[in-house]
Amino acid sequence: MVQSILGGKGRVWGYGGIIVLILLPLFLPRFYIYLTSLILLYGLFATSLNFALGYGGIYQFHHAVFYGVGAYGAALVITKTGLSPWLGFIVGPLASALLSFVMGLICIRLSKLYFGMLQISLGSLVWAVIYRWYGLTGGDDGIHGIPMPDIIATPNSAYYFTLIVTAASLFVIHRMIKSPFGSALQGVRDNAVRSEMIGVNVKRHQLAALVIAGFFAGVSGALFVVVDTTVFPDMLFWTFSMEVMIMCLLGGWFTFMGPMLGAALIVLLRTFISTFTVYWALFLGLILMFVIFFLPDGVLGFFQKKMKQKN
Amino acid sequence: MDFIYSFISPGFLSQILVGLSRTVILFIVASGLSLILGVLRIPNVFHGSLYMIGAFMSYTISVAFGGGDTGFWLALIGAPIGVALISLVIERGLFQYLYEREHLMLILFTFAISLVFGDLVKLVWGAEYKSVPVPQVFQGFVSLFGGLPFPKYNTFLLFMGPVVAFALWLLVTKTKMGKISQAAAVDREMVGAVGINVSWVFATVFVIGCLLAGLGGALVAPTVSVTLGMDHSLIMEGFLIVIIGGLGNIWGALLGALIFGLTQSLGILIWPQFGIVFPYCAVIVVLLIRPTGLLKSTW
Amino acid sequence: MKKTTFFLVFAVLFAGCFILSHTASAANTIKVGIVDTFSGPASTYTLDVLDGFKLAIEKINAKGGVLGKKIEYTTRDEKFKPDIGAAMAKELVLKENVDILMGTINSGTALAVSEFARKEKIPFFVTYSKSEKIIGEKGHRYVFNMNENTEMAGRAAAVALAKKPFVKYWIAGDDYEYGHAIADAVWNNLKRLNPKVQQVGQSWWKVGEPDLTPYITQIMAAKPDFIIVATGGASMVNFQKAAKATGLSQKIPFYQHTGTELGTLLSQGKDAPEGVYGTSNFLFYFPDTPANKAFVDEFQKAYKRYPKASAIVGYMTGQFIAEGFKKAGKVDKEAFINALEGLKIDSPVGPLAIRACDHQLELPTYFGITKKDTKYPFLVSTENQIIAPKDYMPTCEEVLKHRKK
Amino acid sequence: MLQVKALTKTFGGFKAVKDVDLNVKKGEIVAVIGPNGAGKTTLFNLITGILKPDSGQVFFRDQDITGLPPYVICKKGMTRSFQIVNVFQRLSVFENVQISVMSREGKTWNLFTPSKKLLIEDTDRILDSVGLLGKRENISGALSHGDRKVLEIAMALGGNPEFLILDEPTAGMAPEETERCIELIKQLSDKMGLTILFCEHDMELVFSISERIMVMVRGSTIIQGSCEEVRCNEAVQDAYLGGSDVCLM
Repeated sequence: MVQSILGGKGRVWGYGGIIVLILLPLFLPRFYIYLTSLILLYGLFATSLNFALGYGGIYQFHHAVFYGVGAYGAALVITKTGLSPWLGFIVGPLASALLSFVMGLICIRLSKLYFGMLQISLGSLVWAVIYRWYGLTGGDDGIHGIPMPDIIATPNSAYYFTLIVTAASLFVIHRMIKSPFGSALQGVRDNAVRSEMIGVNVKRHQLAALVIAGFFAGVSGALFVVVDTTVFPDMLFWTFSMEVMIMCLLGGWFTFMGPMLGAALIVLLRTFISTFTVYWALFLGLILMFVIFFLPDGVLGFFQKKMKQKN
Repeated sequence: MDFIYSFISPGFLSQILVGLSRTVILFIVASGLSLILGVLRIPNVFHGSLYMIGAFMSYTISVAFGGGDTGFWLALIGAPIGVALISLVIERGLFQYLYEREHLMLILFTFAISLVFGDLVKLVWGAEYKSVPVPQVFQGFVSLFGGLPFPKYNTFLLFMGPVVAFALWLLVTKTKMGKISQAAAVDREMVGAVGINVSWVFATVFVIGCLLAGLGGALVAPTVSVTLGMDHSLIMEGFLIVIIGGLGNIWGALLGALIFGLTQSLGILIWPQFGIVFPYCAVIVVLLIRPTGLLKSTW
Repeated sequence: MKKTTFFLVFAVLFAGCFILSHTASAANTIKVGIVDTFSGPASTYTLDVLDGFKLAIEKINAKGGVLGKKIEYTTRDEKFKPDIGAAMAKELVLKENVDILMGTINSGTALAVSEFARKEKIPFFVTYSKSEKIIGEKGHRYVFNMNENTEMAGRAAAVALAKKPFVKYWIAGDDYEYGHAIADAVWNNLKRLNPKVQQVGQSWWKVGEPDLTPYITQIMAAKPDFIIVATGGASMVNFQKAAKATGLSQKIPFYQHTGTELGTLLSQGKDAPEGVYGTSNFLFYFPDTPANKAFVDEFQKAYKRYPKASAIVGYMTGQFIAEGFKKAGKVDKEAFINALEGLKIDSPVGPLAIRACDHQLELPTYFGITKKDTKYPFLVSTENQIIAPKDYMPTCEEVLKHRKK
Repeated sequence: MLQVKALTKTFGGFKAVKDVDLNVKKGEIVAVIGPNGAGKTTLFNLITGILKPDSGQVFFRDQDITGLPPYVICKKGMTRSFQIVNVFQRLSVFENVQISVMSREGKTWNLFTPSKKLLIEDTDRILDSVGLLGKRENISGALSHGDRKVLEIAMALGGNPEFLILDEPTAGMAPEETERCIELIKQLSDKMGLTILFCEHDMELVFSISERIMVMVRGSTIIQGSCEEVRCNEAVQDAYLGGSDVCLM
């Protein structure tokens, strides 16, 4: 079984981590609080992708679409309607889930690479709509300075909001992975034909997994709006989807916390490599190649394996 | 009214011709992609980077020989070979150890290489736009029906398309190499079992596929400004073409490129503002009707 | 055991962050943080902004700096991605403690950074983004636009085109915000200045479209008198190449903003089409004033190339930063901004001022036509006509009415 | 219990299965034999819904199940194992079988109850019955070949089937493992009263446990009958067994 959170003492680590994260604003400068918020929401985004990709074995190539739709959904509700911003944070993820359902229905009958490619072309259409619907979405300039409710308007409160939502979402996702549905999904990933043969409706389970993944991607998109108060069409561009897959891979895509770790690594690497060279993509690419070559299970996967060998 | 007018105008035929010359570039690049996908099962994301490198190399060679006609012809031969050499190094150095990995890993690996190439190209060639002059013979245009101009260079492209297609056909069906690679595409254990060095077959196919990317870059260079980032716009189109044509099927790549090139150029005629969405709609329609592409996929 | 290793890795990472964060600068400098796209097709412009800026501050620092402080700068490459750009701006302000932000060619990033600058009260100089929203709809006290925006470029072109005899216009361009904004600005103002003009059609292609021939043949079939081409970046060149190859440039005249500019013409060498109408805000050979010549010589000496229009933007930004602090008399951001409002400097293109009401730099535009020149291995802009700021800039009221209350 | 009527399947001109008829009564053990490429696996795939037949019909307990998707057929009480090992590689032995049991119980849409609290006894009982209880926590991808084959059968049992199809259950097994497997199959039939349809190359096995045999060659049925009938049939001997002495055994 895929070990949940860092092996047997997972719970201890989890609580410890949460306490550290809660105390973080007391001693970290503001920039790092912002950075940690970003890591958390990217981590949630990557985890949602991993739900479909690592646990469901679905080639979700264009996951960024749901992230972007969640963000745009929230941003549009806040800026274009007079409704409560909190409603926006609900509408965004729901819009993502709905889109995920529709795209899933269309794509699900294809397998693997074809699935991924059809998804990329459909996703690119969504991107194109957002990119050129100037009246509504502000086109390629995006929407800026989205007003936030006072209670989450400061960096620290935005951080806590992100932390709470991320932790709650991760808890729910983890619960789902450990549920019968999660087991069946992993069965489908390992062997779809076999799953059918023991009575599992493969397509329907995959579709459900896609909707769940889309929903949580939307949640992380809405969190981005909270943290950065801006949205851009780039959030839906296919290269961003690649980056998120890289996060999953880097951290370990058969582990639960791997994507979070991957997100942390990518954000930190990007931030600190870019302070001394403009060629940060070059280094990122090299590191990535290294990881794929030597740590195919990702960083966390690698350590888990080592741990298991020890035991 | 405009709609009907646009159809009966002489622009229609010239639009088709122009669409066809675009098809040629797309075909050359996509067939390389398809070849690699079919035989090696690698969705090669840095194929676009190789196309870009092909264009930059063609600039360098053309400038080294004074920017004239000789420069152009040498570039047309030299740039693809240069790209092929790069790809040989990558295949022997990296890919041959990765063939058994999952597709997802390979996609991300090739994406990582494309990140590296993106920055390397900037390090080598700088940020300045580059331009390869059109050779003397192909400067200017010929007049078509109704006096509409058609660039001479595009006629050259129209000529090159069938040449490349024919060469590929020869390679795939008439050479031993081609037959082995076809067999390997279907069942690689079997080919290995009969004592053929599959590793080198794969290397050769990979290099030929990449050579096509370089050739595409060299051919397109005189018609556009050679810039960083020209890889990104192309690679997506390349993949979509391969998908609608049928993975690994070279003729599928041809068909896909035709659909892509023509829907685009005719789309412009029908609805100028939204000409660009037509190819994407075509992709979706094709995949909804034939989920695994138009022609038989080797997968 | 491995858990410990794992924990150590994390500890080292975080420790690294701390060390890096606490190497923040000594206080005796004025720090400028530059976020821009230094890779991809846009870098051909942004690197000139950077080099122009470097040239200006090196000169200032050589004379002892401003108020006894040297000007320092640090750069970040945002890869044309607004989310990364915004994060980098935050990093520069919150971690590197920069006093001033500068950049970027990407309007999305510029707007995002501008929003952040407003919250943090950090002066932000927009150096090559041309969105009119920057000082219009989204303008505020802390943002300054150091180059022309789409509305200005469009008005300048309209001023010149209104005097031409063309009636039937076609509009074509890159299908993104910038393309549409330029096209709309030219067309709306042209229509206002010359009500006789009529539009016969439009075509838009996606950004980065390599081969524009199909669009051009379609336009030629419609036989307009004149084409307004709203392209940016690499597609400036792509369009000119296709125009040359199809003979469009000999048959139907067309206009491109920055079409006569070195950034567009340099790479094409002698192969660029002649007779292209264009506007530009800087030409290194025009006007032939000592100030311009001196700047071009310095730039050439330092970087072994001719400066493009973006170079002057960087250079002037450096001048304005120095002069602003000099006038303010202290390193205080509010005083600095007050000083900048209405500040006039002597730039290579003559005396320039930042308008107090909207923080837009007032600069002249040159309208010209491309032509071969024996002096240079590329085409130059000829028949240049100077359009002075007062003739084409939107009024303060026009700009400020876009701002939200 | 199972009736197959004139089933035909063509792959691009090649008739993999042509006009096959097959009858299996409740409680029987029926073997399908035939040389490699005779179409045995294809036949099984057609019956279990993995492939859709070009023509012909499949009746299961007098219901037409032709062309139904596998998961529906499974719910009706028919399930199978595979020739090439088809287990959930990354999951533990326990989880492999548990998923099957959960699927039977219709629990796979339960999103929030932790799996580890569900249906433990049922699962353990099945593991016990096939002798895998001791390896419950092992990752199935790391099991020995024989164990994985047995796990296959355990997974099939998880669905609590009445009708079990086994595709070469002992292929690739070591002799003592084969022994164990034969015991298992006999037990399934005797104690649990399962109807079993299987195919196999090991003639020893076939003749020792099956009650009736169907012989397939190049996609068609040559004969269907009791062991003796098959053993003495000349066509079978020519095509397959290759010696007339066998009949006398």
